[in-house]
Amino acid sequence: MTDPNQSGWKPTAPNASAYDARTTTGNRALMLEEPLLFEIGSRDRTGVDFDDRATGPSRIGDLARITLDLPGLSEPETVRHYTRLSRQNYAIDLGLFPLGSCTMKHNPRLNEKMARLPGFADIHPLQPQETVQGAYQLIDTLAHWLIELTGMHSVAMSPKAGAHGELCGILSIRAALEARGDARSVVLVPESAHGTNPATAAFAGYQVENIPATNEGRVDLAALKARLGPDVAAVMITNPNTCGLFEPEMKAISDAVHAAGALVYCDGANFNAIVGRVRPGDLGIDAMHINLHKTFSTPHGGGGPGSGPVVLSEALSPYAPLPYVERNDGGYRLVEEETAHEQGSDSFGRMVAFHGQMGMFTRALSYILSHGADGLRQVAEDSVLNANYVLRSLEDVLDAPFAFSGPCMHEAI
Amino acid sequence: MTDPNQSGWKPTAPNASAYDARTTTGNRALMLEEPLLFEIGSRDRTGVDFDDRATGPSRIGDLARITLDLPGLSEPETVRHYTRLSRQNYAIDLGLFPLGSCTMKHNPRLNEKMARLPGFADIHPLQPQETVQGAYQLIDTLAHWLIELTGMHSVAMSPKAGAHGELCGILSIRAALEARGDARSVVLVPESAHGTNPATAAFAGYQVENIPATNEGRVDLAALKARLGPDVAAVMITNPNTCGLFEPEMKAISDAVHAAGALVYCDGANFNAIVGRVRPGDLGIDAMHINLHKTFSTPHGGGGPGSGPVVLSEALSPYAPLPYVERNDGGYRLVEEETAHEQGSDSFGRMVAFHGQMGMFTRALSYILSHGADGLRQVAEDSVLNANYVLRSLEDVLDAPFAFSGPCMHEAI
Amino acid sequence: MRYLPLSDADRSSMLAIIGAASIDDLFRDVPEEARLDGPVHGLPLHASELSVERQLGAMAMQNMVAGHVPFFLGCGAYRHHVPASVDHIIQRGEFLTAYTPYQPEIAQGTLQVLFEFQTQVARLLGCEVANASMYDGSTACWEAIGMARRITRRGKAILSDGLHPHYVSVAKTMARFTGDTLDTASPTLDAATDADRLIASIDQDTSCIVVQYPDILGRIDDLTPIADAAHAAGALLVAVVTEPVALGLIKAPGEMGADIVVGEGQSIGVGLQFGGPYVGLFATREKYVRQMPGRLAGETIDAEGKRGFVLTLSTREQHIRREKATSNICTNSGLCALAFSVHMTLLGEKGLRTLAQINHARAVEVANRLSAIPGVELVNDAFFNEFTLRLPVEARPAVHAMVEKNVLGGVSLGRLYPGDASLANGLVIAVTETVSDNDINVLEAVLREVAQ
Amino acid sequence: MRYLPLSDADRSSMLAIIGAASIDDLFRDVPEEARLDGPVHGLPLHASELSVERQLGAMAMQNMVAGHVPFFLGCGAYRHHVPASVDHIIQRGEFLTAYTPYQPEIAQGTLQVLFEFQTQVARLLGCEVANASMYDGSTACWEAIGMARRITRRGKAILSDGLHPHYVSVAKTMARFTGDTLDTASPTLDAATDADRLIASIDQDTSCIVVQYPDILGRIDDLTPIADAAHAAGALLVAVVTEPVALGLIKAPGEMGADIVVGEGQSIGVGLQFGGPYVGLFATREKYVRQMPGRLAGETIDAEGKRGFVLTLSTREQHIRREKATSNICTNSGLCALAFSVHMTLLGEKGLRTLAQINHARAVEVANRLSAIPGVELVNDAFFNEFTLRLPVEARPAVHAMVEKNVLGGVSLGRLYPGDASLANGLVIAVTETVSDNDINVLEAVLREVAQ
Ligand SMILES: Cc1ncc(COP(=O)(O)O)c(C=O)c1O
Ligand SMILES: Cc1ncc(COP(=O)(O)O)c(C=O)c1O
Repeated sequence: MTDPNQSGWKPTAPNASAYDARTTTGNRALMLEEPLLFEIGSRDRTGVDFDDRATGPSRIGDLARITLDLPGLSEPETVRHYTRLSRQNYAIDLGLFPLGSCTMKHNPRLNEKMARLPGFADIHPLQPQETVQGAYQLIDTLAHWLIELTGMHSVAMSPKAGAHGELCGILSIRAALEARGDARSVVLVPESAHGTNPATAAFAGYQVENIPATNEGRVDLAALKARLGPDVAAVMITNPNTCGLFEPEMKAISDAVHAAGALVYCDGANFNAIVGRVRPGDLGIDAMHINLHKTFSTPHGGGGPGSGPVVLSEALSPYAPLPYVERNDGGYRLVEEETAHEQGSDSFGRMVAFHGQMGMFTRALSYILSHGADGLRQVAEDSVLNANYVLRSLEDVLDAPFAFSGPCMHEAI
Repeated sequence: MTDPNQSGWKPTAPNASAYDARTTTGNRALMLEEPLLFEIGSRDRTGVDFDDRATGPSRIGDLARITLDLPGLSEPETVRHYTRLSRQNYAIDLGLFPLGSCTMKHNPRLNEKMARLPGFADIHPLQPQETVQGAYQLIDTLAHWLIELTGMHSVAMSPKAGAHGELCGILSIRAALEARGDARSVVLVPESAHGTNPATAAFAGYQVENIPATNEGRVDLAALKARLGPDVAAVMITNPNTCGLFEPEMKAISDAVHAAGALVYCDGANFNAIVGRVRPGDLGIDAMHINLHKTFSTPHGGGGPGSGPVVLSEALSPYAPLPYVERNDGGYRLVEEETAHEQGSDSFGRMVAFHGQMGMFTRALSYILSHGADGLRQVAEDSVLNANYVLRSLEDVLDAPFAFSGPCMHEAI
Repeated sequence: MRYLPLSDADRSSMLAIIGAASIDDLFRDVPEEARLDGPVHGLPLHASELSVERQLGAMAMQNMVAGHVPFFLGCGAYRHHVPASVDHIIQRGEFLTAYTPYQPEIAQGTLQVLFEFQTQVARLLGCEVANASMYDGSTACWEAIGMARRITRRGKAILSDGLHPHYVSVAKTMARFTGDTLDTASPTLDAATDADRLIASIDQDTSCIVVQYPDILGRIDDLTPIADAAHAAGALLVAVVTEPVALGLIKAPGEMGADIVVGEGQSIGVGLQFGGPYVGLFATREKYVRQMPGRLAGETIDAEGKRGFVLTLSTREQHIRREKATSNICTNSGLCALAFSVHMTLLGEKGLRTLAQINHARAVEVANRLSAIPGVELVNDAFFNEFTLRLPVEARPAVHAMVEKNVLGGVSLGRLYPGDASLANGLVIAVTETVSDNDINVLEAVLREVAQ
Repeated sequence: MRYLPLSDADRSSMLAIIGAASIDDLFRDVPEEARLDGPVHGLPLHASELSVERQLGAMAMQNMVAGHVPFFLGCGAYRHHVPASVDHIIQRGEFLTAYTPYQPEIAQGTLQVLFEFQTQVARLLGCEVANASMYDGSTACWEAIGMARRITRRGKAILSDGLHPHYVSVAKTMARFTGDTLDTASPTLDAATDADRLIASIDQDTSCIVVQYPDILGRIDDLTPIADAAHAAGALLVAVVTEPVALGLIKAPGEMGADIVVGEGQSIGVGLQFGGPYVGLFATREKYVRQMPGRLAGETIDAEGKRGFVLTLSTREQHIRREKATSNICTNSGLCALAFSVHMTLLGEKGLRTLAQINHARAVEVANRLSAIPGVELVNDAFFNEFTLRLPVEARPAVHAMVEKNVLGGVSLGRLYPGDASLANGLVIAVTETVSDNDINVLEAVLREVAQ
């Protein structure tokens, strides 16, 4: 894919090779070790100046702080400390990340630029609604495209990451079941699921049981059907799954789950492989979180911040968390505890202060608009193509247990 | 100077050392080699999208370009290529630069932020003057402080780097001599001077002759006096000099040069060591360039862009290059060829299109205001202190030829 | 499609190598009816950077930018000046685009940063150990309540009426599903906190007392009596700090006996960002570390005997313990923790103290000037950089009236506690170092008008 | 003093080690009368970032930002959209804060970038070799004239009347001191360039013909006849390109026989910046490389046999040859060259061609619409993205009148050639991809008004 330019290339410095200072160009001198901040900083050093300002009488009573002991560095030392530390990381900007269940993708700098527009970066979450109409519009616009891309009925924007989105989905499910007076106690989770799935279900007060998998790395539909019953609240499925395979019987799974009075949660961490090509809403799914930091190119940042909006089916939509943005004739407004009821919401409540990860919404929308309908579809296609290409290329060399199970979607084992 | 924090430091993870996965933390995997763009790019790949737009009939006659052959990369590939390349550089942000005659100093990010304000970065040099009053104000303000800091009469802002500033100074000198009908043919330059000094003098049509140095690494005043005569147009002196020493007899040198009808050019590349403590104007200097990329913290950028404003004595001021900014009651205006004469300018002409390195002016002013009068003085003091400290520390180890000549100013040999 | 390296030629040759006739072939596991055959409905085709900038720029223009007007909002998010070098560092690709540091060999940068961050947080909050961050203050607060339950094996938490109402809401949501009992109340416009009520409510079922410091009205009070009372009853004290800059001036909760101290770190390094991403701070006593949620970076020795850093005590976490984990949190707020840490390094103790002093001095000045307006009363006795006024009129319409005059003049308690008439005249005003003299003059003039 | 790492304690202990009683001691070589004993007159004390931002922000606010209004200025500086990743890359500390690459072991990044830049420039301009950059187009133009003198050992340069008047001024300034003779003229508002005059002027003293392409009025013309005539007389053709984007659509000067091609690279990657820093492009034939000014990066092999890059042919340069150097240039435009190279890499041939096509199509559309305004005539026959109109009124006041309506509607020839009545009605309009449909509508409406 990166063939040398066929037209040939020629150095512009004709006599360059005649140069005879034969030094070593290897960058050995550039391998840096860095001491701890606490070894180089000191309490009386600082990298921030303030304009002198007389201090008046204090109003803190007898609460004055005595010890603090935070080391400081001057600005140049600080920049150096962190620049040197950064060089001990590997990252997407340095090369490929052929990684496990996380989609690690290019983080466009346009996104960073957009998120830093003062109109997004420098507004307060409690500003009067008339002063943040553009922010609501951004959230509503992103929400609209997430709904369109997934074919679902609504989306809860406030969850702060994937696991938080799972919690949102499972709490919606429990609220819906409670609303119909149906107390169920078990959530089924495949053994291969990401650790957040069982942890979430347990947090929401459910017992967690395994869903058996077939030899091909897929959900064993027959075994699942056998297990379903009045005690099962929900089934959590990862699709495309953690083995990189699409569950071909997804619709049948959903139908079976629904027939048993339970609901379907889909872990959408791998949505990247099907975005624009497949709509989870067409597969009978009731709730699915979308990791904006995976599928929609917001940066992973060495472990966050993420953002995990959850798309919901019509059945779950009334229970979505507060607050949410609603468009009306005059503009946009935020639905909070105060007005939720008038709006027909049976929300299970608030998951977080304020509105969720605005900074990530901006980046994700920037990415969606950049790619457009054609680009997003191409993303899925290229990701599946790359994964299958790597799989086939490695087949002879390595043992690929699921290689004959079907095309892989975004990753391969 | 970087003693460990005396108050002691304690890891927050108490059982950390019990962790037993003993991998190597060295960042060997982070040493990257990078192929040439021409080896990885191709003509049909691009990292820029355009919105589709129908093209109409062309107005280029028969000049259509056939071959072009420029390799392109997608955006992620581009970011990676340059990120990986960058890691093969050493830089101020990674550590000290104990370098020769160039002052390499911290480049504050505040400067970068200021230079990117749309009001500075996104204005055109030929915009009508009423639409760029703030830009002229910035230039005028920086000019004001450069004049104050040097104690000179005026400053020419347009030179693009130090060497260009030298040219500006020498051309001012030649213009002044010509104006008094005094054709002189020689410029004296010390052997230790930076290569740009003789090159500049030669470019301006002068013969270059050496000024002899004493054993202590300073100008030999007696020898200089002996050489001065009606053929000498100017003397170019670096002060503090390239050996890191201040010329204690600078005033005597200037007086001797002036007495012989010649003018004094000072290479101000090392001004950092005396800024805020010594004013070159008090030493009889007629022209001196200031490397904003050395003394005033604008980034070196791997070799530019620089900026080389030249401060001028009263004798040389009328010959300063065009254009320049002038403050008047109603605001600021640009003096160009059109109005130069009314303004009493005998300018030797224009050195460059437009107004010089605006982007560097913004950064330099940001730096000057940040440091303020107290900070700039401290810069000089700390730089001299550091240099002498290093000199004394190395004395026992190395041979320091000029160690007994006097305190060094900013660097040591 | 600037983000995609493959050309059509690449795609064809790859298909050939895979042995697939078309891309559709690779999607054959997807049932026909779930395959989209056209582009997503209504979404335009790919767009240039310029076009995206125009579309998003138009939205951004609809918002009133805090930095463009006199601005006095707080209540859990504070506008502080963040040095330019912070934003530079967090944009370095090696930090921005790094993965979670599961592979320590290629993540020493992130790991050392987290290690340093933890120590900074622990010292700031006055605790022994801190984790590598939570989503934000509100979720950290809930996690602290859950942790207190695990430690005490008791299910009742008593929440101070000074706790941010959003934090209370989050806790209520979660408690509904976990079965915890929460004892909550609305604040009163009074200089005294509800410390007495809290202490009186402690019983043998109480897992913890949760207090905010400074609280939602900006009040500050010694936490020692509450801590002593809680400890005497076998309960814990959880303290919530939404304005960490305060701890440059006033005692840390950990110093006053709090067992778990959580906070919203946004004030330092992160910026307003309309509410997120922020960074949750979480610190506690060393003896409770195994009940702590979230990631923890620790020091170790590598194969060559060199110091290195790893994620440690992972048996608390979901990726090892699955349903038995202390929390389901995975991705946290890494990059915001970096921003916090860089800003805190720049400040150091000296800078943080000065910053806190300036905030306080400005706030005292503003409180004095505004409470001199006829009919306007200062509720607080003690405060840091935020205080509550009782207006002679309802505060919510007053805030909107100030917007008409291009002033963002505080948060009305009517917004936070809708329907509570006793709070309707309350206006919470935060004053930071970013407030200029002119801003204060304008606010005073405008408030004088709307308070009539 | 956030930029200074030393504390007062550090300073005292260092003084002690040096054996100096005070800092003043270290300045003892400075004569008393030249020592400032107080702070610099009038300069305030050190200031916070916030304060600096306010002061500079207030100045920035006084300017009319190109991106905020319909904008049509060109004449040597063009407003193109620069991808966000360009600015990100040039801000990486390893590029931004690197020194001149004199030590190749620690500067391979910069050196490889320059090497790639040179090849990109050479290909773009249609030449064999390019250098590592000059200050800008105007100084590169003068250096080309000097180089032609050195190559031909002749002292007369014939400058086209289509050469940017600032470039002519710079050349005149320099020629005054070097003794070169310049044959110059002012343009006429005519579709035809002065090719015939240039060819007719060539004589045995002519070192070079200097033409701009596209020229100051936006005209483009085949350079081959001029090149042929120059070569026949032993002279060189120097071509100046101020809008390199044009070369994505129209033939390169090097392809038409130009011997030295210089240019202003600002259009690609650099931005407007009120005139600087910009980046001078300089390319020529391989046989003339030893007369070329400036730095040159070349490929070599290191001690381990690995490919590496170094500054080469330094014997042309001042730091080796001193007064015999080809130029006194030292610091050039490294970081702008990087920006140019990154943007050019992102574009590639495909992107550059599309960009050029869009520029041209937009410009043709605007030319058609404006020349339909009664009394307004299009001067150009052929053009790329810039053309000249003859207005029925003087253009200079018309431009100011447009400013009143918040439109930056072009550069008047009255500004560039003050006092030349035959040019007073000329208005030069540049149209790039950044111009929106609405911008065009507004310009048309406003020009219709002011052209009455
Ligand atoms: C399959 C899967 N599910 C859930 C998650 C949890 O998402 P987050 O880390 O954003 O909470 C992840 C990512 O770590 C994942 O890969
Ligand atoms: C002493 C001295 N003079 C002059 C210069 C030339 O300055 P510039 O490189 O900005 O042209 C330099 C720097 O290279 C220098 O160190």
